[in-house]
Amino acid sequence: MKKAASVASQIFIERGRQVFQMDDYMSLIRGGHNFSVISTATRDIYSHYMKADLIINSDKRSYEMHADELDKNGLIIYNSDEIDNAEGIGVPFYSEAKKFPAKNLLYGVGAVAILACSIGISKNDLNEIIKREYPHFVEDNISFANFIYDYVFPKLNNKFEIENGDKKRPILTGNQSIAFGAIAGGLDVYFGYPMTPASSILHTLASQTDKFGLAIVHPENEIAVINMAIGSAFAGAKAMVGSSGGGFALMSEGFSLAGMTEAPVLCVLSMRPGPATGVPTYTEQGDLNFALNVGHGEFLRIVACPCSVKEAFYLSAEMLDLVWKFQTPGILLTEKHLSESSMTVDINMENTKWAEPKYHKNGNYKRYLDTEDGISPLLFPPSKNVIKWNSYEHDELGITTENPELITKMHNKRYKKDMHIIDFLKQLKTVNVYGNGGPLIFTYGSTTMSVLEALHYGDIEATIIQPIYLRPFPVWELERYKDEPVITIELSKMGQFTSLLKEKANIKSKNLINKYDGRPFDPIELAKKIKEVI
Amino acid sequence: MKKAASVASQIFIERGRQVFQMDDYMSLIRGGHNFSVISTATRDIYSHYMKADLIINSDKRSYEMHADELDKNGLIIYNSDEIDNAEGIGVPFYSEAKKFPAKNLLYGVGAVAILACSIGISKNDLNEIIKREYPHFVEDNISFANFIYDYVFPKLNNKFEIENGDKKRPILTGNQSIAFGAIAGGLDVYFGYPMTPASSILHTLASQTDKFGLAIVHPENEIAVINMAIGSAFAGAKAMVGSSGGGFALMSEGFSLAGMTEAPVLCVLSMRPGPATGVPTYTEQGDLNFALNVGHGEFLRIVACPCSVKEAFYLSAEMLDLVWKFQTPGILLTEKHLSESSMTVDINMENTKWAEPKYHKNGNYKRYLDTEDGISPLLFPPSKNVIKWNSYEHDELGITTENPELITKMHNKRYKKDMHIIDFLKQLKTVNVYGNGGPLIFTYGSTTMSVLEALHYGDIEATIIQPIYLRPFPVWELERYKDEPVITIELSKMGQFTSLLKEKANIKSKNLINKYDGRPFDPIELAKKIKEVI
Amino acid sequence: MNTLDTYAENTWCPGCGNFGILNAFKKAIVKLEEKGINREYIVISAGIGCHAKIFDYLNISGLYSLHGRDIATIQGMKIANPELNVITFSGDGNAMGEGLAHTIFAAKRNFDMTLILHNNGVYALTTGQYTPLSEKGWKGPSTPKGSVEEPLNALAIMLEAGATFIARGFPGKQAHLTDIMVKAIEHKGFSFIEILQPTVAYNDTWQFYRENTEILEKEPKSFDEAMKNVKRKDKLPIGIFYRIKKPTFHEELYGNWNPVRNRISREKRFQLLKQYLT
Amino acid sequence: MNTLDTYAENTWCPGCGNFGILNAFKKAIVKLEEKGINREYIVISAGIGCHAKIFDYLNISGLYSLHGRDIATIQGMKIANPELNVITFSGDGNAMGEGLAHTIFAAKRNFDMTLILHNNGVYALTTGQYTPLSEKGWKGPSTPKGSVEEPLNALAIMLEAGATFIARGFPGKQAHLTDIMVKAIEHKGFSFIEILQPTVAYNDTWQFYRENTEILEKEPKSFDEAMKNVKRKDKLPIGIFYRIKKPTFHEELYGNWNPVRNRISREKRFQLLKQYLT
Ligand SMILES: Cc1ncc(C[n+]2csc(CCOP(=O)(O)OP(=O)(O)O)c2C)c(N)n1
Ligand SMILES: Cc1ncc(C[n+]2csc(CCOP(=O)(O)OP(=O)(O)O)c2C)c(N)n1
Ligand code: SF4
Ligand code: SF4
Ligand SMILES: [Mg+2]
Ligand SMILES: [Mg+2]
Repeated sequence: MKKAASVASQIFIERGRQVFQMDDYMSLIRGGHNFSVISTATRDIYSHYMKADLIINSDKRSYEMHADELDKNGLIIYNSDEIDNAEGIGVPFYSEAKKFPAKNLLYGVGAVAILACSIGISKNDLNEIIKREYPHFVEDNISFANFIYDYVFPKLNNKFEIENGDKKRPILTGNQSIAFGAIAGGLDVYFGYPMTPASSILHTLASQTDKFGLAIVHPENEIAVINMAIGSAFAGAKAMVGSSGGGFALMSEGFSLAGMTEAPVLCVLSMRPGPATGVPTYTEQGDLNFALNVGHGEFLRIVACPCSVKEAFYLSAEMLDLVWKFQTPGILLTEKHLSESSMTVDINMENTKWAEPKYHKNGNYKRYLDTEDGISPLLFPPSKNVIKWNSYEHDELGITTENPELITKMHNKRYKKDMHIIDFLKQLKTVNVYGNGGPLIFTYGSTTMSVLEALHYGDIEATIIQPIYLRPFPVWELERYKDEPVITIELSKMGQFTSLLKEKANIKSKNLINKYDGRPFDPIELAKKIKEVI
Repeated sequence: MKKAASVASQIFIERGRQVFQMDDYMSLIRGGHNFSVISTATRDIYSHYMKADLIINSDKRSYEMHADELDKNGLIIYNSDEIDNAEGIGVPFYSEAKKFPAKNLLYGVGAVAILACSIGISKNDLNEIIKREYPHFVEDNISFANFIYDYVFPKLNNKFEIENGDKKRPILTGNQSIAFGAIAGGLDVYFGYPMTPASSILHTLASQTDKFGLAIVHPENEIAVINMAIGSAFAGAKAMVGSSGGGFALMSEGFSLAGMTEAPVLCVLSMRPGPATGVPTYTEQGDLNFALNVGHGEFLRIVACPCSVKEAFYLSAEMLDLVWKFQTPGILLTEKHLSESSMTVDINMENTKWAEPKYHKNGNYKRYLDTEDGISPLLFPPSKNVIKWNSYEHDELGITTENPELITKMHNKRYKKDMHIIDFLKQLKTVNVYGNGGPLIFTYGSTTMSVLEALHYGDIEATIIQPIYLRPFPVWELERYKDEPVITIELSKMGQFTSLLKEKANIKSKNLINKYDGRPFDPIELAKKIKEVI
Repeated sequence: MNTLDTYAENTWCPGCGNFGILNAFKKAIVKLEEKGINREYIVISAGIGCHAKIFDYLNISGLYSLHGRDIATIQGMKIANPELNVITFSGDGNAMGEGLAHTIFAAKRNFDMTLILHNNGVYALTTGQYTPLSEKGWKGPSTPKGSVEEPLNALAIMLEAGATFIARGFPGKQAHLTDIMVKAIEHKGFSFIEILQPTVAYNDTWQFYRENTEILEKEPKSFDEAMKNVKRKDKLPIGIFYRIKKPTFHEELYGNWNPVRNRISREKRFQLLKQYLT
Repeated sequence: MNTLDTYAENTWCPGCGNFGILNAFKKAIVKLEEKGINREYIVISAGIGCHAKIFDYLNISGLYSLHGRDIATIQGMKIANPELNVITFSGDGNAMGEGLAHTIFAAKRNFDMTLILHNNGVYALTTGQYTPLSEKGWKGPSTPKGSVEEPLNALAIMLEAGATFIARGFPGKQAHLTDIMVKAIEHKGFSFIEILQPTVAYNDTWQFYRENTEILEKEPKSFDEAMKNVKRKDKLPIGIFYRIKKPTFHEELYGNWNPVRNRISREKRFQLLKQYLT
């Protein structure tokens, strides 16, 4: 069904429209209950809508689960070989499909045909689409599609007349956007061990190795992942890793090593419901506190969380730059909802950052030179100079120490960078603000998109404030909201983001709208909830 | 030297006095610079003092490093074979020792002889002590000791006349206290992988297996440690694990598993300076935030931190009880300074908690029964009932689920316990308050002892407030301090405890006294710093 | 007798080799009960992956563990209560990748447990990446140009590490597989069964295994003979390759003791602690 | 030529076998330089333990890693820049305990690196606990009644895992050890040297090794012969047991590419990304 959904999205895209596609699937390989929701508009669209104009099911279970999600002017298509006489339009998917050898593969093609018919795409155009998108069994696919098209034509023809949009845009998943953003920002090597919902960063990058000269490695476990990445950084490579909570937890010790050695390593942490294995293919924002505090001992880190597929692109590059500028580990925090949803995007690559550290120029080299801003210039092997990075407390040359004065000095050296990171961030966009007027809504990550769409849907006037950076927390931007009553919205039982606002910025939530069932907010539902509290 | 120090402590103990012994050693096996400081009093004594009455060095380096730590009425003993004509009393340790075969082992015996002489212990009594404490080469030890005794007698005889104390007390290190406390509280199995400064919990327990019927296992790594402990809890055993920051970081994923499966597992985290390998044999309080937030996903945890060797005993048992009562993982947080310092203690075992969970009585069993307080009764195999613990989100029986209502319900079930934990803690001592009057000083862990001793030494009137529990944070006890100006004292560069107070209890520090050079506070130094700010 | 099934919906692909493993295991349980090993005394664990879903489908007590950690979990259970028979279901990614160290050490210490390895040659549940046992050249999403590593031979590594019971089975040979399972569970010590598990979604090896497996005629008599057999490539022998008696970990650790059954009372502990506390 | 020493104070016990390893290694570096492998191109790592202190004593670039992780660290370096010669110093607790999985996988993927194993049979720096290579019965503080596990045979496991260069040395035989080091570092692929390292503090095996080691007369010619030799117990053979040519990981991964040297420019990246972004 995912394939059919992406073809459907493509159809809208070709008409210049914007698309948001959310894929809901269970943790299994075949069968089970999977579905995709595509929403489209001629404006920026930030969320799928569970209330649908057109629902296509190929089995009974789907019908039963989704029948009540139909909009009042909508149409539901069901498999008349599995259900008789239901509300909606029955189509004999199975009995028609079984005439062909690849019968299981045909449902998707049928769904595409139904969509095409419903938005007034001609049979000719449909056949072109099928040829391009389903190169195997083209003939069979076309005859099946045409049968379905003709079958539903009487009731469906151009039922949902849609306008064309302004231009054709690329569509990306959040993970593709992170991968491409990192490439644009200077990525050299990526280490990853598969874990939903981060795996597709690994997969996307693995498919691009030759083109971009990347080294992409899937090693024995996540501990190898982070430690290899640190080794690569030592040798001068811009390294990134990615995982979800469980795999990231295994990197905790290595993350601390990056803190001590001042290794620039960027970690993508894509959240799914936890704790432990949790609910692998669904979404939640439950790892925030862990990300902010992971690793033993005291060291700096930069944590940022993008709100959209587009922001994910720029932010990956920006974070890569930051971790290299300040030589400290960073976390790009995101969620399944962003990682695996697809959106049309407008990206201007020229606005992307390019990772550029402070290099050692000449003369004797001290890896941990205690400079004014705490940033020691970098040098990479091979070099006549000796370059020593050290996991023990060390002196400026990187030799182990137990000396109390040196311990203090090096703590101070590393910590000094904090001020400079903050100064630097003050020049960047660290908080997004949408709208001006109405109640204040604080949210973060991909939940921001749900809120944006809810405000649009519900025609609600409100100001959304979304911190992009979570550590250092941009208190300088948030100061002004200190005494205002605010609403917070997040996907967390405990309200971790709400606590963060209070603890770091003294912003007190009077209403927390939260959800923790693994599903993102639906804009209609969310609009209702927001209206209840304002 | 550690042996000599413990014999010296024993000498004071036999005279009914109280003792605090701090061992300072480098991360190496032989040689290097190691020393022990013993302080004694006829009252409760909470810290060693770096300013000493009697300093005994056996080499030049020690002399140079410690000569300025002598109290104005004190005496320093040096090795006249290595230094001529220094201040203090020269003793020809080396030239005398080399007459004996075990020459390297004799310096300690010599130090004991010097101490004995200086506090007026007779040569006879000294010889008895040596026979008991140094059973190898007794003859040689005695003749060496007598030589030294006679040598220093003219200048030293009973120079430090000391009173006898009230009674003979046992002396324990913090780690022994944790080990014995856990045994008293019901421990069955312990898993540990060596890591300073937690290793001696493993060693202490390993030496007690037969006596107490314990299973003590040192497996392949810390990941095995935590996961084996969870397996043991499943089978009904009271399990504990221990490590320092790096090893504990490796347990992050397993810690989250304990959260999801609601496995009662107690983890001892003994801090040393970090990040990464840091400074293995020294002390710091830099893992607080990590302990409070370790593990991905949202789940409850209990974190407590003892202030003294004695409190460590009761708290280990209490924490074992709590994790079993509430079926959630717990952390007993401590530091090298507590783990490896020795103190005389008065322990009344009858006051120790005994871990006792809620058991399933009869009828059908549901591992994750959603009860009113969120606590599902426990049952262990073998059993006719099927008992399923699950790392995935699950239903009440423990079968995996992806259903949104069930995900919400189980999040709620687990979280419900929070209220009950808090209610229960409200009946326990969660905050220690010492003194009443004067400025308010907030501190925690073994730093509390440094503060207590500093107040005593400096004759400072102040009230010390020490939260024993750090999660849930006992805000109910701290409410009253909200608008008071307070001083905070901790061994952390970033002031993690100070932030915690502000973030959770709205208590604002006007003065943070911190230190992060790997060494504990010295009471004299600390008294001075406190005086500066009050 | 309770059924061995649960109400959990089975979400394996139709035709998956895991069904055959589940069935053989259920038959093995019945056989074991006939031999006096009651199912109450059997506890299971599982990693994370397609293989691990067997945990939900079996009405037997246990702990559904983390990816790679089931091998540690199960040892913890037995250490706490040695009267339990502990069995874990592990994937090839699970036991030979993420959990490799635990697997090797379990063998090394001759831990009294059974590890059932569902070797399907892929990380199936995460969509088909190469595993430590995949042949070089495997094209999965993390290695689109083909994996560049030679596979490990799981059985050879286990032999070298000290496993005392080594076998290989195939779900296409149900009775044979059931019999191996029964013997592995009966074995006192570390028993390891590699199951050649077809995964129809990624690597449908049913036909290949049907044609290329061969039941061992005789159980090899020595380590070297066993080693030779587990490395055969012309045919894939199935059966028991190696079986020796050696003291097990928990026996060596605490003899006949049982930490939870024989727990020493609070009073007795206090009495014994006096020595240190007064 | 700069000296190979640093100003770090040496804190090994007098008489420790590590001195001999350090000396042999310094000599090996000099020999390698004679052969054209410049020390600038050599980077080292080390675990945590007594063995690892060698990191501070060698004036060579590198990263002092975590306990057990040096084997991963060093691979990361080489992947980033394959023109580096990467060598790690690992303890037996380090490479065969905490880091075992990394060690096995490095061998499996024939990673072009050298692992120098300081096998002293104990966790020395943490005060003498048994390691995966300690003989059964070792009385350390975690096993006061004696460890209950059989040791692994490091070399046998490495052979089985796919290492392409296997050797054993003894610091008492300096020239021999130096020569092995040189050859191991020259070897393209995964080279593993087990060094029988006396630790005078816990297990003074100087005498024992002097009497029981025996220089291999001839390099074994096959895997089986190598395996037989690494398992000998009557005498402990030292020398090179096994050496074969096989493609290395980084070559298989990206051929002659060098990720940091050949980094593709920003402009070129933009141009190539257009395909996805417009
Ligand atoms: C720490 C961690 N890393 C990664 C994952 C993601 N993950 C889940 S199943 C799996 C692969 C399982 O492969 P295998 O053990 O062979 O099982 P199969 O699905 O083939 O039966 C992975 C990598 C995880 N759950 N936890
Ligand atoms: C994750 C982690 N666990 C435990 C330790 C503690 N530790 C330091 S050195 C060491 C043992 C080292 O043994 P080995 O590798 O044999 O080195 P040796 O001291 O014998 O040379 C251990 C367990 C650590 N530093 N990190
Ligand atoms: S993906 Fe493979 S292993 Fe998983 S259920 Fe399907 S056939 Fe079985
Ligand atoms: S303890 Fe052993 S390994 Fe460590 S320095 Fe001393 S002799 Fe060497
Ligand atoms: Mg598999
Ligand atoms: Mg060792």
